[in-house]
Amino acid sequence: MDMTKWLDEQGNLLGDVTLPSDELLTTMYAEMKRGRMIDTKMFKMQRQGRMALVAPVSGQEAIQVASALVLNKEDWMAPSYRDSVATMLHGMPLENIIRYFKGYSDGGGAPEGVNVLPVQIIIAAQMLHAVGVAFASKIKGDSARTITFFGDGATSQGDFHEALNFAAVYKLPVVFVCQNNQYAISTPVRKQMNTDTIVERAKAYNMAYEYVDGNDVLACYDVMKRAYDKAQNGPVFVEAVTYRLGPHTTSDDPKKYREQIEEEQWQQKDPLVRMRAFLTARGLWDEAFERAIEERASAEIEEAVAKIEETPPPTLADMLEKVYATPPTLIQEQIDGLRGNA
Amino acid sequence: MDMTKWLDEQGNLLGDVTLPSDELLTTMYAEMKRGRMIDTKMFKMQRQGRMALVAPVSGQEAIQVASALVLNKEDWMAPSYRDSVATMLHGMPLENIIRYFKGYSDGGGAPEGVNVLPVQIIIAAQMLHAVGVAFASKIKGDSARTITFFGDGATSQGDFHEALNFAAVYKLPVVFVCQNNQYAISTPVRKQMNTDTIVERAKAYNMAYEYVDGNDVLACYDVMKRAYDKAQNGPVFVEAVTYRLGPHTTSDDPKKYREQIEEEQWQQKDPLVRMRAFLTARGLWDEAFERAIEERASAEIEEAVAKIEETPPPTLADMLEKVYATPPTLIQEQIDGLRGNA
Amino acid sequence: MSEKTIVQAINEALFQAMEHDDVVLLGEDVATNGGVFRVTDGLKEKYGAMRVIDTPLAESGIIGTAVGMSVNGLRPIAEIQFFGFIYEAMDQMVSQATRMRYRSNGRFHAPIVVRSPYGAGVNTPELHADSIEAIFSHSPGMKIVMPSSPYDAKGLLLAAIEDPDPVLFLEPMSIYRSVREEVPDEAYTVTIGEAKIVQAGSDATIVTWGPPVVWLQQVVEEYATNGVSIELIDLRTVAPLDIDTIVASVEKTERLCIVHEAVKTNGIGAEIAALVSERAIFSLVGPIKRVTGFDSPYPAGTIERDWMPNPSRVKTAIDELLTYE
Amino acid sequence: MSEKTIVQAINEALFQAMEHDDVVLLGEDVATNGGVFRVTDGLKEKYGAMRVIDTPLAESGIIGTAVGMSVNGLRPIAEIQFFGFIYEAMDQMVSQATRMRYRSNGRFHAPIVVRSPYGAGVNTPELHADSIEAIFSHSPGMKIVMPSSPYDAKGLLLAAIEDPDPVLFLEPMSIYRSVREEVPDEAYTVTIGEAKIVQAGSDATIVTWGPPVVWLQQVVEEYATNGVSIELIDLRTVAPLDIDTIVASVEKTERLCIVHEAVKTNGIGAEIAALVSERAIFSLVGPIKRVTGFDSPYPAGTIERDWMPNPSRVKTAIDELLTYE
Ligand SMILES: Cc1ncc(C[n+]2csc(CCOP(=O)(O)OP(=O)(O)O)c2C)c(N)n1
Ligand SMILES: Cc1ncc(C[n+]2csc(CCOP(=O)(O)OP(=O)(O)O)c2C)c(N)n1
Ligand SMILES: [Mg+2]
Ligand SMILES: [Mg+2]
Repeated sequence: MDMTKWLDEQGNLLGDVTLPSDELLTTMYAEMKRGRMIDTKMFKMQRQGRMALVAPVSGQEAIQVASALVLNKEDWMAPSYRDSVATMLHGMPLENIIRYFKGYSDGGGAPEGVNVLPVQIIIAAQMLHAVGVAFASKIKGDSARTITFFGDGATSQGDFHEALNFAAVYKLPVVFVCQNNQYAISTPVRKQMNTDTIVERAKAYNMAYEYVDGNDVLACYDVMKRAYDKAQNGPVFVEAVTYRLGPHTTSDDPKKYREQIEEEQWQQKDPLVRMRAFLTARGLWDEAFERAIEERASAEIEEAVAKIEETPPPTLADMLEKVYATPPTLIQEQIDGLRGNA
Repeated sequence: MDMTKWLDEQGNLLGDVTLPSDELLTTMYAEMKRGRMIDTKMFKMQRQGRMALVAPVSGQEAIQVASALVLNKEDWMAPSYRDSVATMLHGMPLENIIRYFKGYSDGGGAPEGVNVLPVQIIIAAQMLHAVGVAFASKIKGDSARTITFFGDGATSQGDFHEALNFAAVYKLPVVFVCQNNQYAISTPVRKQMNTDTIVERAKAYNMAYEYVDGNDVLACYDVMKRAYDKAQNGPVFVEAVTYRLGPHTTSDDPKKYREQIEEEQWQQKDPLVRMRAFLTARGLWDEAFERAIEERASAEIEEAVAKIEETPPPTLADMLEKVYATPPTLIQEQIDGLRGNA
Repeated sequence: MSEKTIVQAINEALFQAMEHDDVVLLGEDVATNGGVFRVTDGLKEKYGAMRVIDTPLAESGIIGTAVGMSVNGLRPIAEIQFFGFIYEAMDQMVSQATRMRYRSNGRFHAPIVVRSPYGAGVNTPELHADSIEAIFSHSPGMKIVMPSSPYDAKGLLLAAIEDPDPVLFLEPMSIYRSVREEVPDEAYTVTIGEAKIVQAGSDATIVTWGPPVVWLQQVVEEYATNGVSIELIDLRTVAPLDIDTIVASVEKTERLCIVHEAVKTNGIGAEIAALVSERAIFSLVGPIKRVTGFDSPYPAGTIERDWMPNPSRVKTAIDELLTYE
Repeated sequence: MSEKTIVQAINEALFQAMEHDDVVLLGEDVATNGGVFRVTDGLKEKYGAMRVIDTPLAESGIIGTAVGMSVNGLRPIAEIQFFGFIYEAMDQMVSQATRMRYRSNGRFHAPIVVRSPYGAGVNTPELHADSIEAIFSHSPGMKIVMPSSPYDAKGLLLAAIEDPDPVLFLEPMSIYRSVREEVPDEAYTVTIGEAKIVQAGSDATIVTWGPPVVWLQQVVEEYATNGVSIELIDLRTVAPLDIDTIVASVEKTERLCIVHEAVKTNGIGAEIAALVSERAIFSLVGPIKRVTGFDSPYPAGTIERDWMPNPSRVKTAIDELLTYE
């Protein structure tokens, strides 16, 4: 299987390609860096007891940034729990992400106009929602496309199969982005499936597909643009080969199942390092640029955290009010009890 | 996709092949004919109000007979509701089949030594049981193989995907036999999936596969023998292209969704007619042979029906005793109530 | 106004609902075939294959797709061919549809209707007749509607389609065609969540829903002939429960018998009994009776009539209740 | 004999069970990783990858495979990583494992054990903490075991593995490591289906299971200091219910409070209340109280403590019960 690659591990361009604008190139890097910083910060906050549980994105920024950059505002995103870099770039406020991982019950609510579904915990369930959202677009005749993210492990679930089949049968405008980060918690891809690549699966539905170096943001952008365009006429499957540099979540210890040497090899392929080398060679990166991104991201994080610390989490009564449009009698009694007006 | 075929629609041999023994050839025909007669009889009994609901096999006898003939006694079969020709040939008594479709709660119990799982109503659920049975064989180190039957519609279920993936990952001794009879109730294959053949699916798991004319019993036997042998080392997927000549069940009216011309075209491909022509040409069939099969089958059916009419169905109390190994207190109370010794 | 069966009433409701462009229908064999019970007959011909959709054979796919459609502005009506097959879609029902509203902090919701024929008595193979509504009543976020008459079926279905929350709409297949009554030809709604007092009475209360409503009317009449006045309540909606109507009745009659076609243990009868024993125990003069299915899977056709609640079991329970003062 | 946590007790039980060649273990991350809670740690190293099996990420696949294995003579122990993920395997649990015996007229049965950590209070993301045992109690054919102590956990797990019926074995993750007690080092069993009277009493009965057993002991002690004698029953098995122990207690104490971490509506508390109101209503001097979760999905971490039953809500209920004579 040929993998789409634009950069080698040193950040050198492979072959003859038409590059995006310098602005877009630096945006790609800046967004990856911003994602990395937010991720690192949330991880630290969790260790300090200020977050409930965090699923780190570090290492997977390239495909997420590229995916979000090809979308238009009206397009839809159906994420898993490890896609905050993508969802933020599509408009989900950082504040929501942090609130979600702090265990606040309101973190999942995208603002009006931001078409991001709430964080999905159940592996592959969001893929069917993406199918439904895309189906609605097709029925309504609007031109929005839907993108959904999932991991290598998700490919084993029944919902994965049903989603791909429905999308193929109805030729829906949906892009399935599989972030193959080599592991489902401790389970390596070779125990998850009997094939060398995941795109093999797409062929079984007669679906267009792309196979890309998920740590090469230029290749990811190229592939995602193509996938986005093709998706107008039917589903596209993208396998982005990447690696999660950190643990599965803040509760996980990868030493139980990964060799250190493997982790080091993948650190060499860090999408940020590679893109920075490329930009540097083209004169698009310097220390000042890096500082500027860092300062912006730090400020952004501090602002979000400050805002959150001012806004208490919803109470149980608040949450009970969100189960139905109008709480039925027995629930209203429970709400009244909590609000002290029973 | 090349389809394995031995006979043309007139029953002429295609190409140069080594034929099974005359005895086996006539057995194949005799078993198909027996299956057809039983099917027809059960259908009539349902129309007379003597059966609850029947799922006719007519048209699909070739692949079922071939599948059963390649098995050894210790091999396992995990059927759906439309596989009685195969299960009978593997040892399930005709009496059980009739009892099942009469709505008796004991029809599903194969005798000791007959490794046939009970009729499965939930589409594709039996495929996972087949995987588990085969996994147990592998763990125990015995050489039994497991065969499971399912339809074209079943390929859309999550369980189908999970079963194929598990079998491929663990290289289990299981043969997946898909009887592609063109419809899932009213839904034609082209609305069920976006591919021309179902074997495309097998490739997605890097699984061995066969694609066969399911109305050609010689080709089916050839393919099933090969599949059986290969299954020693890992799963094999077989797509048998066939057609159900009758309705989905006795409650269904195919006129709502099938053209008469299509039905007539498939009647031309009837596996019995074709095999009879082949045998006739080789001097292996005559009217006397046909009468003998018919008489044997009629006698067999009458005997089974008579026996059933002598043996009343299990009572509710009998059934309640079969839910747990030993009924818990609250169920025992219900049993006692029914037995009048409360 | 004209006489209609439940199947006809539902079919008519679907025709009327689909006049709204955002209503779509999906499921196995619902389009070309018009459904295995012909409940959706004619809809594809009128509204086209883009809005009346035959799906691949995958229940999780059906419900998950419906959830996604609803998030993007449609009002999908999904059919599960027989209720026993809902287990395949369990996560999409219970962890997805029900939770979209709170999970997205109110930004999205999933106003889907899941229609399914259910229930006992038509000699089907296993898993075609199970009454498993209680499983969903333990999963807040969904409403569960179970009409027992053509009038209610039409009005409640139209209400379900308008409802902003996911609604599980269960159609009693044993009386699909056997019950007929006058049903308005135009669209109307019946309020979800309100029980109906089918027969007012003062000596005992029977709470039930679905097909037993039909035969219990005869039981109640028999008692009336003998001077015993039984109140018969058809819940119509089993989640949320109309507990006020139940409690008011028990306060009046002092005797409660619950009748349902589901397995006894942890059926909705259990919750009703628990609520009454929490809220109105001092009104009761005797035990709370449940006349229900047995504690086994729904059985094969030859014994289903013994498994189901029936007039004689109900009378035994009522007669006992009447002995208490 | 030595002090063990619940995790240690279960791990030890698994080591001992696997001495039998027919016992195999399968699930997501159970082998190399030893389980996300390390409950299966060391087993793969000792018994090998053919008997301690990391599976692909597919719960229906796991349970369906286990059912098939059990039919072919093995005794599989399947892990569902967190109980909220069981919905994916709903059909295999409820329509397959539970029905293998009667469906095959006794020829086959499915002696699987499905282990899963469940329950409230450790600040997990959603669907990691739901207590949905009641869904399975409505589906006859399965036993449901929910130990609250290391001793019971080990003995009940070994009993579950020996049991000829499918057993759902739910492990209380909030007290996985916080409760310790002396546990025999050798193998032993605790009988499935028998409740345990943790504290005998005469003024009121509390029926509960799982983690509340731990903190309710303090509540009961407090009452004892004030001269009120509360009987505390740990069900340990919630299906089948040990109704005789409950009824005997209520006949003695005349007051019943049920405490559970599941959603209130149609929780197992409902069935207990219904059974008592059917069998022992004349013994009661007051309403049957249920102190439970609220009628919503299990909530996010910041509000889970308000959602769960707690000592203060239990005391309010008991205090009210004590006012009735
Ligand atoms: C249905 C379901 N089963 C199991 C889990 C527990 N779980 C959470 S993440 C995970 C691994 C997912 O792997 P993959 O799909 O590769 O995504 P990644 O975490 O690597 O991004 C598992 C098993 C779950 N959340 N949902
Ligand atoms: C999970 C589930 N969903 C739906 C059904 C209803 N149903 C019974 S048979 C059938 C069609 C099956 O088609 P296919 O797999 O092609 O097998 P065939 O009947 O053609 O042999 C359907 C939808 C069912 N039994 N189980
Ligand atoms: Mg992964
Ligand atoms: Mg078919």
